Amino acid sequence: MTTMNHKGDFPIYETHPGMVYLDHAATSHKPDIVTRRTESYYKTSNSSPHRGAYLLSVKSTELYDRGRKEVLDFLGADERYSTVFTKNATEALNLIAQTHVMENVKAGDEICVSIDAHHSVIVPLQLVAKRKGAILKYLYLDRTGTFENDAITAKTKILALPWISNGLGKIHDVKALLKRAHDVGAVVILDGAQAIGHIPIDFAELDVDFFTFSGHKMYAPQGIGGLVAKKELLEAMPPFLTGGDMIEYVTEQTTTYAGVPERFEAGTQNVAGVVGLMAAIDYIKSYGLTKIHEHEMALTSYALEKLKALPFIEIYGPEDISKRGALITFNVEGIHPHDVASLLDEKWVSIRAGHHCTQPLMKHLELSASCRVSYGFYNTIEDIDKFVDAVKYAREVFGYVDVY
Amino acid sequence: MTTMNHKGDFPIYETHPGMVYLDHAATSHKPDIVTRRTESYYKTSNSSPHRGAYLLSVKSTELYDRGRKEVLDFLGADERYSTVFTKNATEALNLIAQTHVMENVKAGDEICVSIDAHHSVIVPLQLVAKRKGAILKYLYLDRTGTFENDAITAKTKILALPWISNGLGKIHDVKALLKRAHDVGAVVILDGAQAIGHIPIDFAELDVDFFTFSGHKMYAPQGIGGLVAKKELLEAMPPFLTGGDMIEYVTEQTTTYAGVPERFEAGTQNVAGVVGLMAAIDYIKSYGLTKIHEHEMALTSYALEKLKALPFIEIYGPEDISKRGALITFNVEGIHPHDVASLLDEKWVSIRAGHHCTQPLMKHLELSASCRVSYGFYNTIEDIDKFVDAVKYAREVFGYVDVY
Amino acid sequence: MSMYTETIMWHNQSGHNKRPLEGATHVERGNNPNCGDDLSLEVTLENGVIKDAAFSGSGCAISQASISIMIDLIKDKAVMDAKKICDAYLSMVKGESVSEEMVDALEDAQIFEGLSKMPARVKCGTLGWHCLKTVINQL
Amino acid sequence: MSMYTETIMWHNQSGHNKRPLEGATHVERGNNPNCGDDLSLEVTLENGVIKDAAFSGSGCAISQASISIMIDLIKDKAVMDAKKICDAYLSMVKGESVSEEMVDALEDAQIFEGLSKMPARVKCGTLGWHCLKTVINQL
Ligand SMILES: Cc1ncc(COP(=O)(O)O)c(C=O)c1O
Ligand SMILES: Cc1ncc(COP(=O)(O)O)c(C=O)c1O
Repeated sequence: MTTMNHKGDFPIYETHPGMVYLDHAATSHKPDIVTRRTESYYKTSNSSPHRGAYLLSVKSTELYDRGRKEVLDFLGADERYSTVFTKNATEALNLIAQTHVMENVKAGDEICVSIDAHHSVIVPLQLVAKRKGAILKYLYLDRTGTFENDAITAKTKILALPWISNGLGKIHDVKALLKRAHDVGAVVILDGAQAIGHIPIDFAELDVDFFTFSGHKMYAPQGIGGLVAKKELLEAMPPFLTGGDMIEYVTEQTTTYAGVPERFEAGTQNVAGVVGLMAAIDYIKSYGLTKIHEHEMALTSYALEKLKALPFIEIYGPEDISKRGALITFNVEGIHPHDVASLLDEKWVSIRAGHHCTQPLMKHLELSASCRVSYGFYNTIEDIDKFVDAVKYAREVFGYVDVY
Repeated sequence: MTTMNHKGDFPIYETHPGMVYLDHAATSHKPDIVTRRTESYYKTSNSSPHRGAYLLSVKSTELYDRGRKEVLDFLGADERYSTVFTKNATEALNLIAQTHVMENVKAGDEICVSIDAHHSVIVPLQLVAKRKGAILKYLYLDRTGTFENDAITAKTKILALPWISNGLGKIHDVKALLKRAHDVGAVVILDGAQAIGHIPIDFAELDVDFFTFSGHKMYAPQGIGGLVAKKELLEAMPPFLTGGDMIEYVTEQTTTYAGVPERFEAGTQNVAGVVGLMAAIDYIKSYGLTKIHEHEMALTSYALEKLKALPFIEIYGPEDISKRGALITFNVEGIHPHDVASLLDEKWVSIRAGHHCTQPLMKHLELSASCRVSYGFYNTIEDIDKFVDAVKYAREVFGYVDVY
Repeated sequence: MSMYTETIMWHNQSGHNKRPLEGATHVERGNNPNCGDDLSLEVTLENGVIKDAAFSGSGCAISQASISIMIDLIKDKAVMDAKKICDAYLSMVKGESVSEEMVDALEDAQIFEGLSKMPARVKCGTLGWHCLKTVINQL
Repeated sequence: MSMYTETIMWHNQSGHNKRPLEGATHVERGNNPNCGDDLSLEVTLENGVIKDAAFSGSGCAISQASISIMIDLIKDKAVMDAKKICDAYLSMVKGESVSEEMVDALEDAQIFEGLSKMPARVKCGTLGWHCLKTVINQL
């Protein structure tokens, strides 16, 4: 059992020492180093990157470009890859759908999506499929996160899936799925939002096409995210948002565009966000992803043990704990998930209830909603204990007399 | 002459006391209150808005929604208007082009753009015009910022222009142009990026349709901006980016969307950015826009006087100083603007050189580039003096012997 | 303070208003995409008076208790009075000020005042009331 | 340290390499959208040797001095040697390490080393060199 406690790194626990925050999958808290470095950027180097000949602009440009490099290094991506910054994972996923998918998918082609994909994966692809007359197919999963069908065919042009499902906690066998898709000539959109900052990631072992992420879920500030993609894919893509900074020549009627990756970054970019993201990467590296993952696995295993001891809890996701990310979804018999969340909130335990932006998954699993606990490096065994106690309290309020 | 000095509000001047920063039109520095409140948000209220039933999420939701309201109040916009947050002005302008313009402009319709519009206005509209077969026309200006033609016709469906031109410094007669456009039934896209935070704005006196802005140019953090628009226009618009948080129901093949303004905000939003924006608004209000505008006018008038005394300077933009925003574009005889900027940088004077993201304007004015000084509330008369001295230094380096 | 008072738990569990309504003159269904609440309000109107009302469907405790308390309140009331109560309730949970008289008229429904501080739950606590409003507005 | 050394100002003003080149065998035009620099490099090649070179067009002092210094350097050199110099220069301004021997070969062009710290000006100082590279790569 893990006894690590890193709350001291996170100023929010000074403000709310009693808080049990278990909604890390929605967003993470920020270690001191992240807010301090961001503030320091504004105090020492603030300016508009790329455009100015003067010192501050040079500094901002350097920081911004270093950010691209550090993201690549963090993922083990070599010089075949490039980083494009966006405001969040959702923008990155829209970018891919509107450019690569829009350009490469024709009527009758198939886009294959894992049913546990986030709305931010599904909805942009729905729109492209509709516009192009392509067929949107799903890979179905059961409540344990096991695939039920194989929808990948010779017609599949795109496979999209979360590395770790935020509705089931399943860590997908990304290596096998990439290979399966590449074998039929499909390009893979890998939604890394729940994987980055949780498990060691090494592109060198894989053959990733597109990888998307949000900074705010990995200890970085809000408002920064991105995609890491093969340069050869990016180079073939038309621009997404257009305007300042991503152009080469603009005349009254026509425009030529900058190269990769600038072509995909319109307007003044969020350098402070990139600085915060680099600080978050440094924070993660200072402990190491192996250690972070071990800690989170220990929490998963402890929480599962505790929850399984309660007969009124139904747990979703894989049995095999090595296939689980840092989250558990479940339901409490007799209490609607939203009531569970509100009652836990009375005990200062913050969890998420609802569809977790995965309505098609919920529909497929015949669940109208579920509860989700999700955790990061700052969470402790005591947090899990308090959470379980709060669940028991919810049952009491609802008039149940439980014997454990 | 103004003797105000507010550098003390801006921590970056502690770090760089000798710096003369005159690139405010590209981006502004941040007063202490902005970075402090942002940091405090992360320390007290950080979480994902809109989704959670627990306290922090409630706080974040309240702050985010209060941000919408405060932006409206700041602009004097009543309940007919709504705020949509984006990452910068460029995203807001893309949003309008891809939704309202895309839906409302047919082949043969005319889109009329002021030639001094920013690339972020022009390029998205070019793409829509091309896709729809609409005609993109320009309102031309001379080097003093005077309109040369009247391209608005009965076929004009869209008029797009900057409130204050970032290439000429001209404050356009927005009231008259709105009326002119509305008389022919056109909808107006008003790019407020250089107006907000500089001049008093009161929607009550106007009949604004769409207004876009970037926070980072008005003392707020990077990564937040938005649009303020008539609700009736927003309600008729399809979504822009899609995914989490902007949906109502998602099924495997179809999606219905949330109402206004949520429909236009996909993915986890930047609450910290909104908090910083509110702090910036408070900062601006604490002095008042009338006072800020007066101070900036005093700087303009002083700088113009000094520059006009130098025979080797060519100044662009209106003669009438009441028609000038907080920036001056000019050229130094015999020295390319980029060399001017680099030489000024040697003297710690930061200015911008180039096309200022207004290539069509530059082409029309037959300028290959220009220098630009632009200022905010922190700039002083001494800054202008140092800037003028640095220009003289540049002439010396280039071997000119000037007699003043 | 907990939202989950005895009154709410009682309404949630009693189910006296959760039943089929024979001869209902109006039926209105309401959904809450966020949590999957899906309730139908059935109403029997006679000469401008709400003779009877009931609900069916599924939802969280807040949504079920809220619609049940509403039904107790509006039964045997004139439509115009039900409308006033409904408007007062919706104002209250938005955090707007409501006259003392109307607060009194809300009786048990007053306990939902705390919803104004729970943005994630407001939709639960207003689902039934929005159904009622739709029914009344259609008249 | 100022980029605007005497050497650079001299090249910028002398104009000895800014002239039409009669009988040029290769012409390559380069643009810098950011500042409007627009230069053309003209080269006369004979038996693998750069017999003569010159430029025309307009641009900032950095771009003009840089192409002018380049022309002085490559004149009468074998194409293979010019290529080595060109590669060394482009590496230097990117901040990459360059062998001592090649640094020496860069002669006056060494003063542009500082460009590696001026991202906004790198394109100015490499415009002429990219034209040269294109010419050589086409051979
Ligand atoms: C007039 C004008 N419009 C739009 C923009 C675009 O703003 P941003 O780059 O923050 O998107 C700018 C600044 O670059 C501007 O000066
Ligand atoms: C698996 C997954 N993908 C994508 C997203 C979207 O991220 P964001 O809301 O930051 O754009 C999320 C989180 O909401 C997620 O959990």
